[in-house]
Amino acid sequence: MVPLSWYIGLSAIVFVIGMIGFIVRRNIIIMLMSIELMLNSVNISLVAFSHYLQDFRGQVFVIFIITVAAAEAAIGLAILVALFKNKSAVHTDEIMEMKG
Amino acid sequence: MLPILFFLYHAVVIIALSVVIITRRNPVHSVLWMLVLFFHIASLYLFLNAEFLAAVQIILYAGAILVLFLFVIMMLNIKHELNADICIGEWPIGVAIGLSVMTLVILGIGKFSHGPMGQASIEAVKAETHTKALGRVLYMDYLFPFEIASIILLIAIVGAIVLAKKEKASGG
Amino acid sequence: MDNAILIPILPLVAFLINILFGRSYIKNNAHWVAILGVAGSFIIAVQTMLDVMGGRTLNQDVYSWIVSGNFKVSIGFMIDQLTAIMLIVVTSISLLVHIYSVGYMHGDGGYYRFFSYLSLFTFSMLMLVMGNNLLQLYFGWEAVGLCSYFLIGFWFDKKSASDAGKKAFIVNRFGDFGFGLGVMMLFIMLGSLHYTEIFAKLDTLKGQTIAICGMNVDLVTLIALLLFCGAVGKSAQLPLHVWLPDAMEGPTPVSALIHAATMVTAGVFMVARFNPLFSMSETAMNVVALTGGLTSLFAATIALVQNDIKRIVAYSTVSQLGYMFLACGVGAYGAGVFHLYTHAYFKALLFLGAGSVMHAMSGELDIQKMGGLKKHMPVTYWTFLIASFSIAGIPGLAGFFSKDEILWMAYNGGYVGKIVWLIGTLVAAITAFYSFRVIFLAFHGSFRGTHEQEHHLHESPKAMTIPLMILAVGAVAAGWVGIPEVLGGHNGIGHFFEPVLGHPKVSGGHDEEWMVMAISVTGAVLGIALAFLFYVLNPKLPIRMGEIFKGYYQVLWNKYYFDELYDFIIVRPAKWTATAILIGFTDAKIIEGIVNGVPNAIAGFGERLRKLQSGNLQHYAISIAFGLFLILTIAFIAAGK
Amino acid sequence: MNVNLPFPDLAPAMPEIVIISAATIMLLLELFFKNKGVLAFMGIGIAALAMYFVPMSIGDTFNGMFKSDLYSIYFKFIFLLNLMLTIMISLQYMKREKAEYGEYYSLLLFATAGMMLMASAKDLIVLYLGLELMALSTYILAGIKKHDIRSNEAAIKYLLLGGFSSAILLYGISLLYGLTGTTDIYSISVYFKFQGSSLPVVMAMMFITAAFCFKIAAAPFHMWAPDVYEGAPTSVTAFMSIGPKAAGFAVIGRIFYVAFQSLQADWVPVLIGISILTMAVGNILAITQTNIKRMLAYSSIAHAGYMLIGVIVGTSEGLSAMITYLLIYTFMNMGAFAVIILLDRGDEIKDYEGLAKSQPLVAGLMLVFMFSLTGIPPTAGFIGKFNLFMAAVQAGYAWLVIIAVMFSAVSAYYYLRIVMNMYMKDMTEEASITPSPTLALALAITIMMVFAIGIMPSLVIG
Repeated sequence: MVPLSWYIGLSAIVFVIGMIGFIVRRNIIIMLMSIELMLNSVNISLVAFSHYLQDFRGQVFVIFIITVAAAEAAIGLAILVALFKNKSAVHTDEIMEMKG
Repeated sequence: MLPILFFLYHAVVIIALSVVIITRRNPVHSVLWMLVLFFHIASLYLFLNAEFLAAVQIILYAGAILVLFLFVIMMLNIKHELNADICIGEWPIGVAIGLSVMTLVILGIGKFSHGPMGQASIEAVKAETHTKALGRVLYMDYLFPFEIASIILLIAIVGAIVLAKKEKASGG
Repeated sequence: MDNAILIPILPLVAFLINILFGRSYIKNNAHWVAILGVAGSFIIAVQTMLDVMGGRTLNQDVYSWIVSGNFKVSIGFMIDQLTAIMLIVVTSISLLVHIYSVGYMHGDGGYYRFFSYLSLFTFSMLMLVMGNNLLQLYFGWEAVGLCSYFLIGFWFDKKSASDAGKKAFIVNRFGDFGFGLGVMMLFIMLGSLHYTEIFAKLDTLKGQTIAICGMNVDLVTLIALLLFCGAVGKSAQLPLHVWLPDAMEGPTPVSALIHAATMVTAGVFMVARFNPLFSMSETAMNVVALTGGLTSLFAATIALVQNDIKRIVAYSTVSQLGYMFLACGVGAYGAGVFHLYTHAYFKALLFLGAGSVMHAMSGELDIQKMGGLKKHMPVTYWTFLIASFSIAGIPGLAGFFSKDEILWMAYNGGYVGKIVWLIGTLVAAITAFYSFRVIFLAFHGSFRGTHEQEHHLHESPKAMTIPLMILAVGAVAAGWVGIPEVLGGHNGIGHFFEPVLGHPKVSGGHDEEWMVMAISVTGAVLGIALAFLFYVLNPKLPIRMGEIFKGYYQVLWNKYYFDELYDFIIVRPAKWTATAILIGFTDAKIIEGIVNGVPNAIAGFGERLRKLQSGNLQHYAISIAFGLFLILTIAFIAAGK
Repeated sequence: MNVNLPFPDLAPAMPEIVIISAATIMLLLELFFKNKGVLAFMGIGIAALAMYFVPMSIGDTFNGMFKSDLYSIYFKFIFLLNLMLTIMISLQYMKREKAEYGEYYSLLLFATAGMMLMASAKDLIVLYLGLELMALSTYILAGIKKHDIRSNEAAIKYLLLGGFSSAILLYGISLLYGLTGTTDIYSISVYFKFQGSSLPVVMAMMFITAAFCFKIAAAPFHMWAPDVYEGAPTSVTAFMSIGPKAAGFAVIGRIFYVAFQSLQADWVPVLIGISILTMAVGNILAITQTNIKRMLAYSSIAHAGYMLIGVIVGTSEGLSAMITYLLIYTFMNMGAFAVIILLDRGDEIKDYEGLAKSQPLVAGLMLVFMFSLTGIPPTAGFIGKFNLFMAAVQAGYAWLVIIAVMFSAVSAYYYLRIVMNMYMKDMTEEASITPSPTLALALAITIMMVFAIGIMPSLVIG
């Protein structure tokens, strides 16, 4: 039997990788993908908990997270398309109109 | 022993793929690597007795979300991307903070002890099949969140239409 | 009584209407709004007075704003005999001054502004006298001060006016500081701000002492004196009297309303309201009596030699206020408030009369340049004369009854009482003298001003003379409510006040009362006769006298050098210190550093922080991640302990 | 298999049901109405209807995932008020900005429904979904002026950082689930009462704290707020500066007072630090701003700092003071934004120079709102602060109050600067306004409430 903490560790590492990706990559699409990565790490730990706790809540939660992730990606990409129409920019340091 | 090896393989691949995804210069490559990652995650779900979720992972994530990403990437100018910096100038700070958080998290979860066990033992689920058991929980106990989720999807549609549709000449 | 709440509200409404719509819509009709408001208040005040005379009083919280434990900020009204008389004084004088101002301020650029300030002042003053708790009194106190500051500096483009406004403001700070401390101490010691609760708990203060600089000070005395500090500032008593004469820079109706009849008497009102507290401390009472006595003498002597008609009246006000404190100090609060009430009419009349003279003389104030105005402005003359008789204490007029009551009470009041009685009698004579000096110099003899001025001389318009005539009636008749028993009356007002202000013990018999009365009347008549001798029969005499008593004349002329003294001990050192430090440290830029440094440092720090807000959303993400790291660290450390 | 589905009791969730079904119907109706104003009025009506249902909606339902109690009712009232006022100030504005989409009003309704779900959520899953319902709608709203690059920028920044913060939240929730085996807030509370604190628990708590501090724009998670507030359409900014913040506070109150109640010793120091930092950053940076929307963004950050004090003090007085403050903040902030919308000029602070001369009434309104935001009596802002600080003093946090009062004094500098610009400076050009009946109504309501609460605090206290 694989210990539960291994899953948590895996999830933590993937989460942080996603976080680093979000922080350092300039490309907005990659940033969105990094968010997906973070959400997936959460899903891994939720499914693992669900399995080890013998409780369905975690898995139900995962379904909802996937739903929301899809919605968020759709809206994010829609905004990106709108932005791209006005100014062909996909990098964070190209959209710095407002600051200070 | 076998389960441990199985897990270790997946863990190593998932971590490696994650790193690969966030380091690719070409977003298309990132998306493709992500596809591979999702297959591995789905297989991990199978290993955790979550068959239905494994299916959803493939169908929804790999089938829908990633395709959406690909569509958008195709609309954008890839050539320009290939010559640009991939990271912000302050990336070492970002990595350092990320690793610090990771250290703290690992420190924190070191003392992890999970909560009380629930009703859905593996045997009970097996007797009923996973999909059916999950479906019952979802549609009976979690009907309310399910409805909210449907509204969220509706909003996603509305948002995508409002933001991305072409304007009529009148501008209305 | 049930409508009493409307008394302050009507002027407030008038104020709001004028200030909001005055500039664009109402303009030169602003007086209608203001007059209607205050007239309504007056009518209700009269009704309230009748109710109070019928024995009804009122003490209730209308509205609690903030309640937090013991601390309660509420608006409440307390209407008893003392309040009722104040309401009559404030609303009637205010109404007359409003009407008078229609003529006086005619054509002024700030017409609507003037009337809105007047309404606001009336509102604040009414809140002050009607309050049932100290906090409301305190707010009213500061609010009337603020209005007075605005109105003194009403012609703010005139430097002397704005300077006078500033002076009034700063001098009052000294008094109000003490007053504020007193209020705070009362709250800390007794845990309440409501009059009735304070008075009910006063006994617990008895005998308590507090250590200040190693000395044990009686708590009651300390609180009483701190409160009295506020009264000294507001009512222009020694040594904080210096602002009142300068305040005459404001429009004359303002002087009549604020600086003669109402605001400056707030101090007397407050002392009378707190009579249970003051009566508990012998020392405090003596301080009040002596301050009042000395101020009255001191101001009266200054008034002897001044030439500015408004300043003379102003010093006379200071002197009469001293009289009122003198009365309070000997325990005769009723007599003090009685004098407050009669004084309001004849003094307002004097001011408005002076204003009428100024109006005719195109703003000239020097009585040496007037003369013979009698035939040009008969109404002003006759009313002014009545007021002067009244203030001089000629029997039958208002001033006589109240002044006599005070002197008689002082005579009965132990050895401090005897001293202040002597002072008071002397002041009565001096008052008669300087009042008639004005009459003779300004209205009799021949005109000494320029030809243009003489040509321009005219009686003031109806809007101004009618209030004068009404006030003249008051200056004559106001005292008839308090005719002493010895003269066949029954001292109605004294009995009226008894439930609130008590009645001091009278040990002397009727013979002595006759004697006191006779002495003061003789003094007054002598004063008038002397003035007649000096300024009508033998006009050279004053100059000769001035030469003989040159030194003393100089002292008086320079108002005992009070302004110079303050200039020397307060203003100059303050300026000197400031300059010295400024010059001394300009090189080191220390002062500049402190003065500009704090805001600049904050702004500079802000500018640096702004750089972090770079506009790049990834920097924000870094901030979030860093924040997460930070709170995790803090929480882990806290949990590890 | 025969599954017997019991029909849930709908009464407690009636306001949400009304809002969501109306929003959906409005999406359809949008096709038939050329004049979008109809939808706006419908929205106001729906909000009023929902407000009518709010007081009678007490109870638990949906398997105990939804809990409507007095606490959530107060918040729902604020959300609905916010919705109504926002629609009122939007009508003219969206037309002027050529962004008059019918979906706009539906999205406002959806976002409000999300907030209401957050306030009522008894289960972390419902909480998360409510939060996303709110967040996704606001992302779209922020970017609804899609031809304006600043609006796009605001939306993308908000979305990316919002997504990032939800991921952090989810990680915290997943840990919490693993630790307690449940997602029910009240069961979690019971569990912790017996198990006490441990490092993983603290960690989960901090992840959740970080995510909600993002939503209420508390430092150092605040940095999105100024940019998003500046770039978003002004009416949406007004909506965002109150709604999501209030919702965030609703959840913070619920989670910290119920789920983590026995762990106070762990979260109080962190929240104190965040509160002080937030007040400092908000107030200091507001001083340096030149754009009024941006200044109000920082001011809103600073106000979040004050409100956090209400959570920190740990008493029911503190919590109710925080709710009262939010309500007052709704009025004064909405009023200030209504004035900004009313004026045709730009959003720069120097555009307000000499406003008192050309538009005395508008300047007077702005003056009152600025006084209220500063906390000068007799406006509502004073009552809010007084109430909040009094609760803190009574709970023994006098030192924190002193800091807050100091920063509050700093805040006078930038609020009164607007007043000074309006009254003391000469105007550069005549200011023009575009009044509309609904905008006037919103201004009337806000100004009236600012004074009414200021003069009669008993309306909201107790």
